Amino acid sequence: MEGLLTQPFLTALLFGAVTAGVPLLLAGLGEQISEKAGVLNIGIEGMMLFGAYTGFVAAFYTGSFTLGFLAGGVGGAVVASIVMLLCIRFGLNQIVIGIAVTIGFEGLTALLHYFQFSRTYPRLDAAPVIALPGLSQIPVLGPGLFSHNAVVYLAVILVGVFTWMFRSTYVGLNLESAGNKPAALDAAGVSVIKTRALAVLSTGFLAGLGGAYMANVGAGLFVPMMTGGAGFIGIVLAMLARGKPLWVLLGAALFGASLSMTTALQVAGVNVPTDVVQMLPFAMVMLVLVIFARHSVLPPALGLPYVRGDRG
Amino acid sequence: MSAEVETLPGPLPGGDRLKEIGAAAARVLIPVLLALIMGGIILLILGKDPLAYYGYVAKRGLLTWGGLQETFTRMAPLLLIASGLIVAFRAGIWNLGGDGQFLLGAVITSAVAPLLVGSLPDLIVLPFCMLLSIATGALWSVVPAILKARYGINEIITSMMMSFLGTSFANVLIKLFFWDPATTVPQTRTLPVDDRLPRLFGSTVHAGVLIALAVIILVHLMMTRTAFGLKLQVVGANPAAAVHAGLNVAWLTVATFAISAGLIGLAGSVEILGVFGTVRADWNPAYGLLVVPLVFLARFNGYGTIGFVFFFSALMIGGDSAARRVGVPQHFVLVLVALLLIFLAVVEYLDHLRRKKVR
Amino acid sequence: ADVKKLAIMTPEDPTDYGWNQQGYDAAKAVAEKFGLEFMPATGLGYGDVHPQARELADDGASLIIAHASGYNTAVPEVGAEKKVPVAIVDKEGTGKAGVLADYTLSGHEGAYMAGALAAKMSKSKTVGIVVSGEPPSWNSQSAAFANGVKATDSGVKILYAVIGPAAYSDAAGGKRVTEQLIGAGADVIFGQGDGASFGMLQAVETAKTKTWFIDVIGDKTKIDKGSLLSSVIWDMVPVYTQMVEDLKADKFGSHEYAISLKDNSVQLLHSKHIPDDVWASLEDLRSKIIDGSVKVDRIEDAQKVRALMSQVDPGPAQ
Amino acid sequence: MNQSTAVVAVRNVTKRFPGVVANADVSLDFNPGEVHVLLGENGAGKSTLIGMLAGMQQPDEGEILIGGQAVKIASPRHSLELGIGTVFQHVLLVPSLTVIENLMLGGSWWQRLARGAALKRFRELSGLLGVEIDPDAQVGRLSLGEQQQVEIMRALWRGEKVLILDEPTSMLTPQGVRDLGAVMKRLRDKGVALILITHKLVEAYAFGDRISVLRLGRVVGEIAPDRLKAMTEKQVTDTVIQMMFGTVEAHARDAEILTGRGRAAHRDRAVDRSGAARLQVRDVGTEAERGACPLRSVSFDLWPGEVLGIAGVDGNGQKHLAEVLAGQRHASGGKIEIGGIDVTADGVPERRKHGVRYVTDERLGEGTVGAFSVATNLVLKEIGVAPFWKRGISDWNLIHDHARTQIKRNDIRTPSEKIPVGRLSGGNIQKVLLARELNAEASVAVFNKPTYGLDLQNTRLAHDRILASAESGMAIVVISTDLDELLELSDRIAVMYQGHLAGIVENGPDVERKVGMLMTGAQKDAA
Ligand SMILES: Nc1ncnc2c1ncn2[C@@H]1O[C@H](COP(=O)(O)OP(=O)(O)OP(=O)(O)O)[C@@H](O)[C@H]1O
Ligand SMILES: Nc1ncnc2c1ncn2[C@@H]1O[C@H](COP(=O)(O)OP(=O)(O)OP(=O)(O)O)[C@@H](O)[C@H]1O
Ligand SMILES: [Mg+2]
Ligand SMILES: [Mg+2]
Repeated sequence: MEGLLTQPFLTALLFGAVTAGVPLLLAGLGEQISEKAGVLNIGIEGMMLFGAYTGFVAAFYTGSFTLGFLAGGVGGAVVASIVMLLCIRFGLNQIVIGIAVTIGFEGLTALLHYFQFSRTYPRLDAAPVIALPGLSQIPVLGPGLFSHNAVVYLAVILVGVFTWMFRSTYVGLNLESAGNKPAALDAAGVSVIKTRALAVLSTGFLAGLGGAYMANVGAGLFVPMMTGGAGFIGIVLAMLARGKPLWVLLGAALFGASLSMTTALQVAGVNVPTDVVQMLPFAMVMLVLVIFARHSVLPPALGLPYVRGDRG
Repeated sequence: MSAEVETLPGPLPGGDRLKEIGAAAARVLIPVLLALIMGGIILLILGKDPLAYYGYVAKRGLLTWGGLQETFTRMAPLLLIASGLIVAFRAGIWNLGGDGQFLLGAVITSAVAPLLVGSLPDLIVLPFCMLLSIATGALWSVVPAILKARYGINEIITSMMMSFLGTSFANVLIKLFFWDPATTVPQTRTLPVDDRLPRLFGSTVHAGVLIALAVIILVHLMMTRTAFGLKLQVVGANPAAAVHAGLNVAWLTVATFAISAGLIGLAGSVEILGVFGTVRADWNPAYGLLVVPLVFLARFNGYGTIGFVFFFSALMIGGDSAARRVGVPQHFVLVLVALLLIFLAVVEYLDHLRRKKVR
Repeated sequence: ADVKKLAIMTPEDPTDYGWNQQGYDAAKAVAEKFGLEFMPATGLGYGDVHPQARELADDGASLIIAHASGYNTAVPEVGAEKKVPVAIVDKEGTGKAGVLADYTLSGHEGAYMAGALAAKMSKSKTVGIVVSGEPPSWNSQSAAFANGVKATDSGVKILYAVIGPAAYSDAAGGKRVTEQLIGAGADVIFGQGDGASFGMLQAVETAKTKTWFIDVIGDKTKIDKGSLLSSVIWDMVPVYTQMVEDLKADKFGSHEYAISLKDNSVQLLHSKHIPDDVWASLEDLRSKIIDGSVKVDRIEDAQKVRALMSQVDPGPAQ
Repeated sequence: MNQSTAVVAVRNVTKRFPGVVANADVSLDFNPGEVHVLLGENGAGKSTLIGMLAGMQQPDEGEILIGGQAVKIASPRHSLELGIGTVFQHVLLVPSLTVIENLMLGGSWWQRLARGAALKRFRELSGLLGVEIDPDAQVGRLSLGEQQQVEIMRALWRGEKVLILDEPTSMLTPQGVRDLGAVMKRLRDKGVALILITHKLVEAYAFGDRISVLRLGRVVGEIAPDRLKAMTEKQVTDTVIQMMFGTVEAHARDAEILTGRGRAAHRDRAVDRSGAARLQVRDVGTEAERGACPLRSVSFDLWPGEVLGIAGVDGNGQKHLAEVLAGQRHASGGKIEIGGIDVTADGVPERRKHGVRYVTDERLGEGTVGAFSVATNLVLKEIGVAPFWKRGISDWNLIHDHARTQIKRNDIRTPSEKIPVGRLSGGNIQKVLLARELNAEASVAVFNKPTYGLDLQNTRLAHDRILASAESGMAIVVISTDLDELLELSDRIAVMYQGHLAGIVENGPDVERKVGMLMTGAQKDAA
């Protein structure tokens, strides 16, 4: 079967892994910000889905991918603003609202799709690609890894930016404090509510962008429930990453790669049920957790609303 | 992360029973009204008649005997999952792996029950299968439980991972081991209707509903009136205090996980023994996603949960029917459910503020 | 028996240019033809449909068409309970006079023709099959397609990929896997996959080299942008018509229903992209299949389908 | 009152919480160049008052004047902008950040982290306060005393006009207290208005220019600077006690505690060490998590009726000692015997059966479950045990009866036994702990900082309970950073240094010098 492992195919595999991994990366990075700030953002699936919808609608009607991605981010942020208002501002239960948001936007986008697109199924053209000079010339790796839509590079750059931001900026300190000891942040004169609100909005934007990427680049169209649990994988990635953006990247790469692996194995004629292949990344992560059983540190204030001066 | 809901042991201060009941009723009715209004607006935008829709929902979900039976039937798995979640959440353990536990429980029952019914009486087969599924669910929680108890690895991650794994594994089991040779579609053998859980008083409601009610009440009593329950709550509310008080936190964690996952496994079993009789590959009703918020809204109180589960079952049954009759896609029910959850949360929060003031 | 109301239950909304829409449209047409009240229950999902089936029965359905393999246990139970005739799919050999009939449909004959078409149209001598799951009816088409390809040109490579075990609405997955197969050299894609198939179509449309898409069950011509080569179209009108007639004649449940090339309930979509000479040879193949001189195997088991694909000789490396 | 000089003033401020009026019609002035000491029993409303100045709470009635203008202090940020720096009663630092990061917290997000400048300021303040802390150490790994020092640094960080210190000395060593005093004086001389809350009159007298006393939320008395200067310490003590308790005849020991002259009350009764020791500790060690100080080969004997004080700078293994004695922490080596029975392998429940009791210093962290009722917390260590549980079934009526009895007996101030314990004031939470630990048959009791944060009366109550327990034949270990307290209570005093018992000395003349030497790490023979 080696005959199949041609350059174009390997390239397509790499390319596919990146395309599949980027939404997870964006969702994971977004969720990480919320979690750092002490917000368990379970509604991220809903944010992705709505971002996918708004992103697609904008790209389809304006013909501009840039506007599409922007609209996707904004769509995600709109959903996030519900979470922000109810959970951060009013301190409602984050799990209830998060799940409600996910269920609600699953339903809403499906409804919208039904009335808008279900008879025409509009599809976008191929998304514009930026080939990185030099790097994209490398055989296989070049076109597989370095010839992608700008969002991909943005996502990877964000990993670096966030790493720097978490470690050496006030934003990083504020986020860390909001999740670890919000009262201390408040006492230092920084609004916990604002910090968390911004974190949640950023999460929404990133998740929405991930959704829009999925719709506009990943699929080229919108169909109901198309995120298929990517948001929940994002939550897991963020938690596993223990606050390190680089680990989100690695996790997203693992999941993206294993999806590509599925195709590779099949095309190579390896006869295993797809269910088994699908279990691989999860099994691998579990195995790693069991072997390197390290204390996982979630921010102590995760999921708890902050009320100034509250003694319970 | 810890429970933000009040899990205060001991009776709530402040007394008047009637007033409390009134407040409780308002806590449900006001959000329902608000959600219906919002949903109605959406329906109007879609060009449908909200009154007709809601009329059908009420008629099918609550007001006709046929629909009411369906509502009761739907409650069984939801109540059992809720029981499992209450145990875990009150103990501060975020078992979010319910779907995997549920499916594996269902698959084991559907694999074993049809094989045994021929040779053993139903009175033995059915309880045996339930026990088997409880054990299966519990077994699937062992890894997260030990990782949490021994190494402090956050159980949200591990239980979600195990859930993803469990859903796939359930399919693998069906496709590789339990595939009914008589079907081309991958599904287990079917337990004949006559061998399923007995139906109550000639209705279509099966006895599993009674089991579920009994279980959730028992769980509630266990959590509120026994030493074991209080120990779990101490662990949940302040693990350091639990260590200080000499509680065996590791053991309690494993026990909690096992009970929780076991009950969710039982939910899978009862759903098969009562309703489906078989499990198809790739079937995943994802009940966990709905039950989790309900349990929170009820503040982990078993009785409150029964109320919410009843209400949401009625909404699901009635909503599906109404959507068909009015001609909106079924997805509208999801929107309605979400609106309800949000408004319930808002009103419950306002009530929480009120109570706090009173105290 | 008296037939007044015709009910159909579908898991998705009937707007998919595929399984759900074909079933819905056919049932509606048949209801109109016989002057029956049409009772559609669509978008029911894959969960517990006992409640909906009972409701349809209570509302007086004369026949419930349970149009999803996932409904073939639950709905017959309700049918027995409520004494309403039920038609199911994917459970052959379970018919019961007056009560239950199976209409497992397979377009394998059509898929075999599609395979022939693909082999003739492929310039790269590589064709791909992408599916978003492995239900028996798709399996039989995947296998027949592969056999059709091989029989036509044994030098053509066949690539087979499943997006995921139940990735029916995974449009992004559909596109990704399709692109990967195109990357591996395929220039004709035979795609089966509900919502995911639109992702496949998009991948084909945006491929750098000219690539064709062959669809199944429905007719996407209306939304074609120039890449829809053909489709294995399933027409359920004859089947449902027969059901109603059988019911009236009290023969329902005495036999099973099928679709075939013979009565045009299975046909290959004649798109404008198919050259005339190719179409002529396909017409020829069609009559051979009908008269039995070309035999098309019906292989439904996923393992066997995959085994069949891996036996395909990939030919020399590029 | 002279409105013109006050930088900050409160006027007729009232603040209510469910069931309590925390501040009732309070009016006070805080002048520049003055250390204004607030005194008052636990729950008197001191922290509430300063919480409003710090922007953490809003008054229900009344107003706050800044420079004579009525201002609504809407947030902590606003308070900081007004030039008010606050050290809160409970440590408000982010444990996962380093010292320097905590100190930098509060900058605008668009600014770059100015680490260099921060380090410079850090060194300045370290010098000023006489503190030696690694700026890159994670705060969660510091001892409580060190954390308190970081808090003080943070309050001084911006060079405020008003500095509020809510019980800043509770975790400091005597030297640390003296250093802080010097800093306060210096700031006062520079014109800063200081507000100091303390339960120790020594501190009030030594550092304060003006004293105000709160009781049940009201200002019940004030000693103005001129008057204060003219008074002797004895007179101040008497006056304050009269204000606090509304009686002239104060308890003799109140004065001793207030003035920190407790040693006078040291029991002269000799302990009978002829019989068998109640508690035998032999070469006990522990393993520590990173950053904590483990125990290394600790040995001592304790006889019935004896009180052993453990002195030492916080973070030298005292906590491990307490926990290993209570059975809460596993001993990695050595042997512990109670009444001749080896209990080394026993956990908390078994030790409790042997009569071991432990009052932790983390009353909210681990001592209680804040969200649970007072009643539940009173039986927290007896869950499942008769009579409150019969065959595992809870008897809530009995539990609540029991709670009401305990609340009465221990003078726990709470509206009801059903109130979440977390809502009580610190002193009252401490009373819940004491009530729980000392209610049943006990033979060995370990107290870790038993009076930390307690007011005078509560401190006396706690001391009385400890001494009474000793009187009744219990063997008692008291861990405290407050040497005066140890001098009052102990028969012998041991000093912990880096996980060792540096030495044990008899309480008596010259004991302070010996303990002081041991605390600096001098060898055993120094005693
Ligand atoms: N977690 C708990 N800790 C301590 N006591 C509890 C706890 N939960 C309940 N109780 C006690 O049990 C009694 C009943 O509690 P439960 O929550 O079952 O009340 P309920 O729902 O009002 O019951 P019912 O409606 O049957 O009267 C309470 O009055 C209280 O005394
Ligand atoms: N956020 C709050 N919620 C409810 N009650 C509160 C709250 N803050 C303070 N209280 C109550 O207000 C009263 C005054 O408390 P405060 O903390 O001001 O006392 P304090 O004088 O500082 O006592 P201590 O010396 O023990 O620190 C107490 O009865 C306390 O229980
Ligand atoms: Mg205070
Ligand atoms: Mg205090």
